[in-house]
Amino acid sequence: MQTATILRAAAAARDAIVANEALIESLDREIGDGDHYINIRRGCQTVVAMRDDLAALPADAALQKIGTKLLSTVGGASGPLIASLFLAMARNIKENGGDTLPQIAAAFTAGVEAIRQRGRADVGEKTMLDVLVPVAQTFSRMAAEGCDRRLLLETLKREAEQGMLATRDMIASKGRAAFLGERAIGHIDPGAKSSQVIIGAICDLAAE
Amino acid sequence: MQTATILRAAAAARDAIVANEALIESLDREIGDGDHYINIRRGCQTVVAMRDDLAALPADAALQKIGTKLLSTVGGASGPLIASLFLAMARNIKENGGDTLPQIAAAFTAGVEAIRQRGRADVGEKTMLDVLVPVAQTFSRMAAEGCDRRLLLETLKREAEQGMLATRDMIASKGRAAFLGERAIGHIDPGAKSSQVIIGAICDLAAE
Amino acid sequence: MKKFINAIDDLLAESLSGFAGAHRELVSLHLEPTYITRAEKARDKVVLISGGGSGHEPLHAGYVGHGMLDAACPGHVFTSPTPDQMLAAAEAVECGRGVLFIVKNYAGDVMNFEMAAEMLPYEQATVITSDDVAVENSTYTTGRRGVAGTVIVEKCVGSLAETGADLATCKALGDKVNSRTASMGVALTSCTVPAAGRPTFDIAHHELEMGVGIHGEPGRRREPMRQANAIVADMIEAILHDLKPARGSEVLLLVNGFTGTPLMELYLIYHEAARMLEKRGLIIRRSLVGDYVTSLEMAGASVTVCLLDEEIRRHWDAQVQTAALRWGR
Amino acid sequence: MKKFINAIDDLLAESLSGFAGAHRELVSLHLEPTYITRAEKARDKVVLISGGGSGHEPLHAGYVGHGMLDAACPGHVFTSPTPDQMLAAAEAVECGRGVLFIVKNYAGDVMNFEMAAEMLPYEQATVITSDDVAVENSTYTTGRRGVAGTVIVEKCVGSLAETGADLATCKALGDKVNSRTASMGVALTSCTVPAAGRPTFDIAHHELEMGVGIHGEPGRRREPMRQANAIVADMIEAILHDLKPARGSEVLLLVNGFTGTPLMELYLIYHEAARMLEKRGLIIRRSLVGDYVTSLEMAGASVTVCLLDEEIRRHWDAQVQTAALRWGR
Ligand SMILES: Nc1ncnc2c1ncn2[C@@H]1O[C@H](COP(=O)(O)OP(=O)(O)O)[C@@H](O)[C@H]1O
Ligand SMILES: Nc1ncnc2c1ncn2[C@@H]1O[C@H](COP(=O)(O)OP(=O)(O)O)[C@@H](O)[C@H]1O
Ligand SMILES: [Mg+2]
Ligand SMILES: [Mg+2]
Ligand SMILES: [Mg+2]
Ligand SMILES: [Mg+2]
Repeated sequence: MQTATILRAAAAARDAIVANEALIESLDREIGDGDHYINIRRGCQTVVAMRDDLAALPADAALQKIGTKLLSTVGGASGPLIASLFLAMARNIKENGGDTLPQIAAAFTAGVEAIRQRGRADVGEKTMLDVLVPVAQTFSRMAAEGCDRRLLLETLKREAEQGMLATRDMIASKGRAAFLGERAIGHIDPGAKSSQVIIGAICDLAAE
Repeated sequence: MQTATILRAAAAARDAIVANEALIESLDREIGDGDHYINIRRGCQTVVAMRDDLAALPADAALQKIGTKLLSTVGGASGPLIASLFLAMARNIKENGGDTLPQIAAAFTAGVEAIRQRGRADVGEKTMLDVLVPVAQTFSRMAAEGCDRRLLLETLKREAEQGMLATRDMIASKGRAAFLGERAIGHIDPGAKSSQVIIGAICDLAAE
Repeated sequence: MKKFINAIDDLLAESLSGFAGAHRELVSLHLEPTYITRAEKARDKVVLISGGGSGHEPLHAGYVGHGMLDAACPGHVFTSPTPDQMLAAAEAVECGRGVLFIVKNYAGDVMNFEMAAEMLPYEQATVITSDDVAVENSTYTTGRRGVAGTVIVEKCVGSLAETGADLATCKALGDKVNSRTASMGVALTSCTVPAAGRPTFDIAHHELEMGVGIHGEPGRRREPMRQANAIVADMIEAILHDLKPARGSEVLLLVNGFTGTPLMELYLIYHEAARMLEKRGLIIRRSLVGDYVTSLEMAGASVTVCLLDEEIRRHWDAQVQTAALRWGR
Repeated sequence: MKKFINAIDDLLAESLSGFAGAHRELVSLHLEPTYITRAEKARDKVVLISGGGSGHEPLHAGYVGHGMLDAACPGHVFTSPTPDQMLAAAEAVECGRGVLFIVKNYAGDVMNFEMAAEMLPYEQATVITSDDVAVENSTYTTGRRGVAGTVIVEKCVGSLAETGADLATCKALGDKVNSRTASMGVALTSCTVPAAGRPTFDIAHHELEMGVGIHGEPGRRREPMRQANAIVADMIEAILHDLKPARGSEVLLLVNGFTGTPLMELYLIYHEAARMLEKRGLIIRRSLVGDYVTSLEMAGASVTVCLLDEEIRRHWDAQVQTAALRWGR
């Protein structure tokens, strides 16, 4: 994985988040406290703004720098979670490399695992993990099978959407929505939505 | 003047004020603080509620009792002013009697004079005095001339209306509206309105 | 109208009894007529009694206690109290040195306290507060409205009275502080008098009322909503135009919330006001930020500047033990 | 959205600088990263550090000072602060006896303080406050929200820390106070996150949100607006159902305003709550009424009951010198 790719992905993610402002914001207003869009946008903008400091670095060092920076800029629940993802990916690539698709899938999986650890959460609790976990699993499997790139990207995109939609009917047991019990049902989780939007944007970018 | 008449007048005044709630209240909201209707209604209800304690008393004693009671129940700017009117009328009737029309007119004039003293105000300052002063003057003059009762009542009612309407185009130099300068223009003074309503109601009662 | 009340006629009594219960150690509530005194009656001092319509809490009851008021007379919402309350309060607290009434300059308050003063069997004087510069004196004869600056008057005179100063001296300090204090308020939303049941004024989402009174009375003008720094600049402008302080003057800066404006915004207003005062060469020696003279649920705030001198500053700093102001010792 | 702000991105910094300026004698503001410390660094004690999203002022910065917190870390509005703030604050105030974090129970606050704790080079412990009984534990796994009761925890542990108690003892008292404290809130209007620019929730004129969170999170249910005594009865019911106090228990009663509700109404709520608690045979030994843990401009209030014992009462009474709580000595 090239640092240039990471930077292009960050820009794509930022654009996609901004394009979905209204929806993401209203979701966190419905079952959260209304700041998720702002937090995620702040995160994306921060990364995009780091372009020059990162350009020259190898991918693992860039990811490390991004994770540390996100940890001190995003805040909220999503801050430490997303930061953990980047820091774990950096560590994994540093150790196992990040050039081949299976290596990248493994790094992403390690990042998602770090979110599970930090959030003490898992699939089915109405969080971003309902998007990230299935995507990571499918990514690893298909990368190992060495499948067609286009098919891979389409599948991941679909996985992300399904995971996001699945949160609608869940009762949350983690995050702010957990305080709502039954009342959270019928609302998509904002973190799941933002994760799906970003994954979708990156898949589109990679498909170009 | 009979105490029974005073009590009937109080009941008529109460009904007339309640019938004009919306208008009187909105006037004080526009150029005051919105409580004039409540204050005046509280005053009327207080007097009506005193019926049994007053019934047996002579007019001057009744007016004295009413004035004292109003002083401790109405509050605001209108409280001490209206109380002063009753207390001065009581004093005047005690000294000069209150049986003939000229005596009653003199007592009322003394009451209005007491309001002028207490409020350090006069005609043209956009207050209840723009209704009370001309009414008192006309009352005294016509009572002295010994004119026709119907004509007297009609004239006083008209005077009250003209005085009330005249306040619309005035800049206030007394009371809360005085703080508005130019902005008070175009609004009728709430105290002038409530005074006119009460005088109108009493004239109608007396005309029956 | 959306309020935590039971029956409108019980609002005042229930609220006062809650106040008295929550501050047992500081105050006692008396009913029929209604007034609040210190839990412990002071001795051998001029007693300070204030009062006014309710709806401005913590004014005045919240300032009853050592170092400030001896008694407060609350009227109905936005309606001045009546002479019988003031007479009963005076009788309860007077202790041989006379009574000082502190009265905000509104016709109703002035006349009711005036009638009480006429009936009072004690030596008596009155300080009338009139710090609201929204009202330009010239246009009429009754002077300006008394607003947030009243708290500074009550605090300083309260401190002086504790030292045993006589009535004339207390009255003189009150007049001095009032003459050195200027306030300007702005409203973003209206207030609703419970008994009226609807907003006192309508104000559009993009408008503000510059110079609003603490009863929701109209101010200098209705304006388009702007950034905080532009709004505060106009307030400071009006205040300094009135006070005309010399460069290097020491001031007390009070940013007062009317209720609906969050503390976070009040501190932002303080930040802007302080910046502007310092740019004019003034030295901010004392500060107070919070809801001290409110207007029911109104969103908005006022800025008050008091020109300090050694005496005023000393009395401001002196110990005070009330429900709403507490420091020192 | 109608607020006293300039640029949304400057709101926090400008408001904090106003806060620091208005309370120079009590606190110092540090930027990049942002945190507030006492003006005078404490010595030889466990240091208390709290923090959370902004918009709840005076929480937490208003409680920095002698007898309470050593430092506070404010995040963006309703967004928990970040570990670098907590680390910098700890480094600035730590004095050899360790660091106690006091954290309201929200995923974001918990995770950010947790990461800071993992990186902290000092002995460290964390008290998590979770007094909001609107949230019934059973239905999920993360426990309840921390709301107004947090002030009682910070006050009592703050007092204990001044006595030189060690970290474990301070943490134990914090957990004890939290376990003996229960709160319930109700909203009459929504709040508006400045960066979002629109109300967090819609609520009709005839509705109230029973059990609302201090971020405007939905509560137990949307209900028709009712009289104060009926609303307060439900709040007290929920609180006592949770605390199950024995008759004759001594309690601290805190009636907390979210901002938009006038003090007059808060005292009326206190009056109702006190009546109901006394009817249940409880003894109200201590009281606090005012805006202590707010929710931007939201109109509404919460009732908090803390079961006192000799230790908690002593630490509640102990001297405190902060911007928002000040008594004793
Ligand atoms: N324990 C957790 N594990 C995984 N994800 C979580 C957890 N808690 C919250 N989240 C995610 O974070 C999102 C909320 O993020 P955000 O609004 O930025 O923070 P906050 O809830 O502190 O305001 C939720 O929608 C959810 O997807
Ligand atoms: N100095 C005065 N002299 C005569 N009338 C006055 C004076 N001040 C006020 N008023 C009258 O009182 C009315 C307002 O009464 P009210 O609303 O009950 O008291 P407040 O102004 O204290 O709220 C005004 O409309 C005016 O007519
Ligand atoms: Mg959120
Ligand atoms: Mg009025
Ligand atoms: Mg009034
Ligand atoms: Mg948040």
